[in-house]
Amino acid sequence: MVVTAPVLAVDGLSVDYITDRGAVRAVDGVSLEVAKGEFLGIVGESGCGKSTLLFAIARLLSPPAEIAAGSVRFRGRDMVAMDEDELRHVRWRDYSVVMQSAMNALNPVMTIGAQLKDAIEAHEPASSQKIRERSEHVMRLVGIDPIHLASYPHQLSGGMRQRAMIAMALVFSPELVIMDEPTSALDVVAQRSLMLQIKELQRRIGFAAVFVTHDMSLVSHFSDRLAVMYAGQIVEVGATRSVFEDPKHPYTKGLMQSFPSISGPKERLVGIAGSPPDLLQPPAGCRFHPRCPSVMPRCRTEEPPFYEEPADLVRCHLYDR
Amino acid sequence: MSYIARRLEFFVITVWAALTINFILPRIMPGNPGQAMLVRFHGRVSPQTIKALEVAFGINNNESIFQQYFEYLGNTLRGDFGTSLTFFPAPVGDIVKQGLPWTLGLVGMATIIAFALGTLIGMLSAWRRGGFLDAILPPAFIVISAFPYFWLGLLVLLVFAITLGWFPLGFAYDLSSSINLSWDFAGQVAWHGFLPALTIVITSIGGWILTMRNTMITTLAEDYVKMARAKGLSPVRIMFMYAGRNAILPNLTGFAMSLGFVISGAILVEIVFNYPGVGFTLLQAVHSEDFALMQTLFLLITIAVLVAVLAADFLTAWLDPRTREQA
Amino acid sequence: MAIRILTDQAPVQTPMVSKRSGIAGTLASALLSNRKALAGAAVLAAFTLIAIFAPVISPYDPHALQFEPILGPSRAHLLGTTGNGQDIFSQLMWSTRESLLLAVVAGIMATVIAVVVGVSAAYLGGLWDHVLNLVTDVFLVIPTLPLMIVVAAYAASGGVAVLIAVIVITGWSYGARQLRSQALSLRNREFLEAARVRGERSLYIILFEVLPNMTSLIVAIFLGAALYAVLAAAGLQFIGLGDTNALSWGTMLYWAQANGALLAGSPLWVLAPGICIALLGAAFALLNYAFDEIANPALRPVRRKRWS
Amino acid sequence: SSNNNGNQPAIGGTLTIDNESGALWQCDFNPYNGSVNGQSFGVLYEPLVYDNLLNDKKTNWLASDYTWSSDSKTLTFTIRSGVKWTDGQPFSADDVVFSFNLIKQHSELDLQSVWQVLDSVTKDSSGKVVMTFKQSAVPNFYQIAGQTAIVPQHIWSAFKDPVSQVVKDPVGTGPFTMSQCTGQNITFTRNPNYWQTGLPRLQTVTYPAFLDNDPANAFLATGQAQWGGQFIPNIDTYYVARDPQNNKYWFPPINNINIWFNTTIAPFNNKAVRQAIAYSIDRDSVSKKGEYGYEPPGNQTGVLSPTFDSWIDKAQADKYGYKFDPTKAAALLQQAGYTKGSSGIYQDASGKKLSFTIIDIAGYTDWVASVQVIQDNLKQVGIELKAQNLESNAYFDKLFTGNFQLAYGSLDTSPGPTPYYELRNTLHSGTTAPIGQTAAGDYGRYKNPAVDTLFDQFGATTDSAKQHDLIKQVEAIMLEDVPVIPVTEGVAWYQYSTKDFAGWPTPADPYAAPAPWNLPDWEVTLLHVYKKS
Amino acid sequence: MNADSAPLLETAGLTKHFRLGGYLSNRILHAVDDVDLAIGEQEIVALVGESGSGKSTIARLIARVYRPTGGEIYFRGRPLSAMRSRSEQLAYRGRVPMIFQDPYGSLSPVYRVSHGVLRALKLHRPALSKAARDEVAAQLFESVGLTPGSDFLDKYPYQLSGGQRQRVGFAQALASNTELILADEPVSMLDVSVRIGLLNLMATLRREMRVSFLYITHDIASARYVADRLIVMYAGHIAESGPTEDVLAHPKHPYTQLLLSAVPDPRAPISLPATSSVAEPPRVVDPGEGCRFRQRCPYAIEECALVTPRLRLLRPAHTAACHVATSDIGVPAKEQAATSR
Ligand SMILES: Nc1ncnc2c1ncn2[C@@H]1O[C@H](COP(=O)(O)OP(=O)(O)OP(=O)(O)O)[C@@H](O)[C@H]1O
Ligand SMILES: Nc1ncnc2c1ncn2[C@@H]1O[C@H](COP(=O)(O)OP(=O)(O)OP(=O)(O)O)[C@@H](O)[C@H]1O
Ligand SMILES: [Mg+2]
Ligand SMILES: [Mg+2]
Repeated sequence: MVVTAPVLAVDGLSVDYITDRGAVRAVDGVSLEVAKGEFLGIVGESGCGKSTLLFAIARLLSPPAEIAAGSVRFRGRDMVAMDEDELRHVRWRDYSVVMQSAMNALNPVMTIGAQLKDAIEAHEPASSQKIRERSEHVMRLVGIDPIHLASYPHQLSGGMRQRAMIAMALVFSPELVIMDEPTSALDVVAQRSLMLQIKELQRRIGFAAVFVTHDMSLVSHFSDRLAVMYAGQIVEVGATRSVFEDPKHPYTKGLMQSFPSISGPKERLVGIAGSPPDLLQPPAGCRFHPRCPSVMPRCRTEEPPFYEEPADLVRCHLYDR
Repeated sequence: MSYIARRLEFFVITVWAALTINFILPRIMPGNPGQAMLVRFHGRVSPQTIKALEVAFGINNNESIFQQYFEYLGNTLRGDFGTSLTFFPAPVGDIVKQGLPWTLGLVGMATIIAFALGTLIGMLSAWRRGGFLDAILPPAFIVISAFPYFWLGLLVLLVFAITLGWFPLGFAYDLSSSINLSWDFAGQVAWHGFLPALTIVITSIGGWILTMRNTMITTLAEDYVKMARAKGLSPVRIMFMYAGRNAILPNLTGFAMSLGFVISGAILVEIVFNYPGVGFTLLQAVHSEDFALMQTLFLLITIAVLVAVLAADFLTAWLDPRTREQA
Repeated sequence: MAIRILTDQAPVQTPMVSKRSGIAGTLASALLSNRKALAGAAVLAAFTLIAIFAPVISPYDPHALQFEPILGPSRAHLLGTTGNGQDIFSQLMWSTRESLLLAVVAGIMATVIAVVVGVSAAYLGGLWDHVLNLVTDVFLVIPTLPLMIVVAAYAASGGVAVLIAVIVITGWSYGARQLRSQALSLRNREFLEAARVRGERSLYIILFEVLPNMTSLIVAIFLGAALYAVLAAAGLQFIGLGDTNALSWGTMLYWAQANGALLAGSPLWVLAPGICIALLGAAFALLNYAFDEIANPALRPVRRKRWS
Repeated sequence: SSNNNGNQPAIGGTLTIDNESGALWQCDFNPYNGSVNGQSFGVLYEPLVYDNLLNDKKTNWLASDYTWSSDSKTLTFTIRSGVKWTDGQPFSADDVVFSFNLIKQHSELDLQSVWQVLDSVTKDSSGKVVMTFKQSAVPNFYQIAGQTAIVPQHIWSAFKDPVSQVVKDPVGTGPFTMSQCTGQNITFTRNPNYWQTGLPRLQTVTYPAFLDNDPANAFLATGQAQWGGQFIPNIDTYYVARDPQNNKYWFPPINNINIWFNTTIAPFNNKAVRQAIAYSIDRDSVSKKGEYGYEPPGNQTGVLSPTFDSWIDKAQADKYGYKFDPTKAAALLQQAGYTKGSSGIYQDASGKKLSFTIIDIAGYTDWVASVQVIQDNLKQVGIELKAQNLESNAYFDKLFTGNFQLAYGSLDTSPGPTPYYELRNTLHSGTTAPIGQTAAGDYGRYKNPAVDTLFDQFGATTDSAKQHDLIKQVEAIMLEDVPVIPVTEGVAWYQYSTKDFAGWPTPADPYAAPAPWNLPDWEVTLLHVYKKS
Repeated sequence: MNADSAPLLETAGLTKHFRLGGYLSNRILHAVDDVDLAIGEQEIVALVGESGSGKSTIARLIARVYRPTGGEIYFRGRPLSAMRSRSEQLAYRGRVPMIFQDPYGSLSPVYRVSHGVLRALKLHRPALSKAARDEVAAQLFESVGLTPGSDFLDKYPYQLSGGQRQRVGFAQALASNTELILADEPVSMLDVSVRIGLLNLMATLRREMRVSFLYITHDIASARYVADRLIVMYAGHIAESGPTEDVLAHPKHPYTQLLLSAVPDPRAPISLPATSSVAEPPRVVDPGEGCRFRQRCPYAIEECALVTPRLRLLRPAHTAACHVATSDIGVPAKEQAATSR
């Protein structure tokens, strides 16, 4: 499916949280590939490990989380094997991160400009003139008056803060931008407008994006490919349209049955019975089996591999043909 | 700027409260300064003389309590602190001028050292969470912080001054010197101040360490620290500029407020080390019911702490744009 | 004097409540699983036992001037005798009573005032909050020892009660401030609003909804106040403000110091009560430290470290 | 005795005085200010006559001679010539007249209340200073000639308000000048033009301010100071043992520490009870256990021994034989109608127990311990005593106003060079005041016209034999009436090191009261002490 | 709304202002201004609008957590301000309980989950014995889908999942003599898969327990899913109000239109319009006269800055507060705009 060499190749990545009661495997054997310029959406419910996966890819986990297995190859180099010092040079210049809430992710006591400057200076010595120009450029790129380089985060509105974060992420034209629910702190109108802008910048600049959200409908219009996560695992990956139009995995199907729409016929939705599993003691076999409407005996014992379907990959024994 | 206005209000009210406590306390307590004087002079003065002095001091005059209060407020605001009974006729101001700088100097130096060191240790142990430093220093200093100041002072004095003779037994500088601005004199002051300061530092540092460590841990979990790592900043820069600086901010005012506690401890330390600060003078004033002296010392110590608090507030406001604009 | 630093960051803790044992059980089990807390609790328990059984286990009448003065340590007098010929070891055991009592009573009283002021400030809000908060800050900033000296000196004949009063007056504000900021962050928690909407009276809400959620902070404040009381009382007694005839470690130090014990050949007379004060103080400090960790899970020790 | 040996030691040396002052120095050298005169009276300003506190030996000082008129109402001083103020101005009779009239005008400065008895001080045509008295007041010679400093008129007349004048740069006639003063130390330097030629032999005297006993004691023990006036607990281990060759002490008694009876209330208005209590106290034990043996046991005559041994009527004292004697005490109590109750405590016919409260000062650790011993003693006899250890202000408040049953403590006025001074203040009804008002002496409100007369007669005579006789009559009253019980004798604390300095006062040569705080005796000591070569 | 039945609850000119910045400041935040709304028996009314538009404030006003600055609330025709005695107030509280947004914050972590239900029973149905209360509580738990109820009574909140906790919230609301439940974003913090279950529960309760809901949300799709009527708020004012389907199909207020266009709908074909207006919600501090949406409104006219628009009936049972919106009944909009000048 992947035509060119992928920018990012995640293989068998597992992450554990070491807790008092044992290790919680929050990400379990995830494999992914992101091609150049591709926009990959990752959706899944709260607590299924999306953020953990992202931070593992960006190598930003801190104790008690640790990468237990697998590799993350970014432009051919294994990031898991790198130490902090090596990582420092790759970071931001080659891939950058946009976090969920800019309110928390921007240092509240430094101006936006100073934080941009910090990022630039960490990677290449530049005159303050150069830095100014670069900063103003990216600010304009995301549609903020460069005057706000002198503003502190709290002086900006929520939407502007998110934009400023995106500006910061684009300061080196990275090949990959990792985004963890960058719009979920905003209300629908602002969310919509920011998404549009991200999409447009992605088209213009051509970076690949990994975009995480729990809002199915949000990614539906923006991502090229979609991965659905459940309990630390990816259960289905495929082209966005095809996942939406023809969900394969029973969980994905359930999700599609869970959100009402503002248009179309009004029908009764059922959602998915039961609640997500405790990752400390995940169910044996397929992790979804306790909630699955089409559960089969083998699901209880045998963990399904990825089965290849025409438009996507799905992790469900139903497709074992 | 309403933040600053609020802090100024606090300053004024605290000063007023200190003034009022000052005024009320001696007055609701039993005893009589004339007798206290008799006691203090221990036979060097005849009762007739005391009577004459009482008149000179204006003790036992017949003004109403409110008159006295407003007169007192007025005098204090004018900088007229009255005359000391114990050290008559020395104006209270002179007596205080003699001791207060030493107390503030000692406490100031010790606090700055303890603060700087404690903050650094707290920062490092949070940064290297679970590491060697983190496992040893915070608990150790917490235990030490439970040692009584004066008791530790006694031991330190016994070991380093009396037994080993490395440090002087007391005083702020060599007996034969007079106060002057020379390196030699500064050296004497440092040498004489070392043990008392050491006592204050090691017993107070635990608090700074713990507080800094705890806020630092909270700060390290903040997204902006993660973000700073993601940006590829150097660890030192992250530790100081992102985590450390932000972690100190909420503590600055608290640090300054704790000065009241430190000064309290320092007073005991002064007594142990025969340090010429205000500690003993205060005790003396209380024993001789020297209202004027007692009130002035108490007031000035309070103001000193308040000024520190205010300075910390301004510093916080300067370093933290959010406080400046808080509604 | 204990140093305490104030921060407004009193995180709203997640009061962990274990299966069926309720708050008390949870606190107990949390304590047992923390090494620092365990050490502190053990010391405290030991002192409590000594205090209770002092009449039984102390070898002599602590007041009686029945021996030769300034005896060195021996089998008969484990720590020697005082300048007036009293048995130091017996005095030490009996002194545990007053020192411990003072710490606990003053600690509890200061905590109660802190709770009342802190919680009312947060709960009443508005002008009340402003005023109470100001009062708290004033009491915080005013240097305590001078105030204590002044009060204690005038009321020295009042004995323990006055000492406790002085310590409580000067010691409540620290906790009040912490409690206020925690109560403030609790104030808008939805379960309180739920109680209000349900029709509960304010008093019920404060007593049964707000306070139980601050248990571990309240315990921590009590421990801090007790530590403060131990040290403050020792300081005051050491400079002779207090009933010098009563038996407590601070008073023992006072007498030892008055007799120049350190230099005059009976250092144990100074060391023993000092160590007891330090131990009791350390017990409270360690428990307090542990409660910080219980109240704020983020502070708990981490098991493994990876990134530097 | 101005010590003019032939082989004079060289001039030099720095002597450090070690005396807890309890406060930092105020650099104020006003000899008329009770709170600071300890740093100036003597070494800077001198009296007319030096009157030794320990033995009443008088040495002419700024006066070269004096005579009493026959009616003891006029005292004439011949002023020494050739004396110079330290600023070079000559000292004269005018300075003396000025000084006395200064403290007359400003009674706040009249620390010894000399103008209570003085009528006038003038210079006569021959240049002598003539003092006339309102009444005959021979004992007041001590205060007038021995305790009043003479200040230079040419400087002091310029002071607008001498009461509140801070004297920063003192000019006196004394053997030293003040060369430097800081809060923590005063340095005195030899006055080369001192009128006693060749004296002093010390070049410098430093006087550090000690806030508390402990640092002061440590200073002394480590040899950093040579002359102490300190209470040092366990002094043999603490001080002497550190240098047994050189570290010495001598504690001459200077006043009595009494049990005061409130004689206005029952049963202390009953002589038998007072006597019984006096027989119930083991003074030796109090001295040993309560006072470390430093303060010798007192005796019921009220005359200090050995200081004033020549005044004691031994025979009379032996007749009473006040010592710990429970049998005698019991007998006295039974005679007075008391019976022993079931609790072992005596009670009167109405069943009221002999159970009293005694007040003392909590801060005086030795007193508290002494009272504990007394409690123990009385309990053996069958009298219950409860101790109330008060903070000093509260204590003195009760003591002065007579608001107590029993009080432990000493007279709070200065002692004098004969037993007269202390006994008069203890017993003379003129010094007391009604209950509730502040008394200057006689805190027990003892009233005995006979004893008052004896003291008044003493004041009118300069005849030593008659004075001795009068005091013996007072002793008889002390022994029979027991108005107070002298339990121990307060001493002048005095430590000295002979390592580098010699010439110290000793029991063998008590040329001056030896503590640095004995004024103006410390001047005399500093004139005798010299640096060993 | 049924014209012939008096509404269950009605507000008239409801206004709530907050003083900002302590007791000395005089800056006033207009959280809710002049709101008229009505909720009928057994009706679900959805209140939508962006963050800070005053939705929760309305709920709190109705729940008597806040006192209104102005206006009145009528419950069954009786003004709330007339209820003075504690028993009367308690009775009202029993009839109009509230459900909160945060399933984590709305249960006290130190009590078992049954605490709130039992307290509510004790307060509002004092006749019940303790055993009876336990029994009723178990029944209530079952009625919201926590089966078996008796098992859940003894659990602590941390032992339940978010959806289960929110069900406990529903059980608490039903414990009294409930007639109207104020549900302030009751599902917004839950996962999609759980959310729909609770929305269904609301519908069931309305049907079976005959209660009404004021359903506050900013998820228009879920409002459409459960609500009969939709009220759109903007900056403290009601912007538009009408039957849900009608409002969605014929949005009259430009804000409603903007809102609808922003809601992503995966089932609709992709249409990416040009970047739309991103201005932030207005600070409603001392707002003054005029339409509060005018700065963001593409159709704003001069009048919008001068006159605060009032709600106008533009379609049957469908009102909007806009000077420019066209009416679909009677007078053509243009004429109406002209006449209103
Ligand atoms: N510090 C931690 N200790 C233990 N477990 C943790 C920790 N942090 C996260 N987890 C667990 O890891 C799992 C994945 O968490 P993660 O934050 O990656 O989820 P998420 O999919 O991003 O959820 P959300 O949509 O709420 O952001 C969760 O089940 C959580 O319970
Ligand atoms: N107690 C209060 N004190 C001061 N201002 C308040 C208070 N409660 C609410 N506000 C302000 O009133 C306005 C309306 O708030 P409200 O909570 O009603 O909005 P909302 O529509 O519920 O928003 P959200 O969707 O974020 O819950 C906001 O600007 C808010 O800041
Ligand atoms: Mg996440
Ligand atoms: Mg809301």
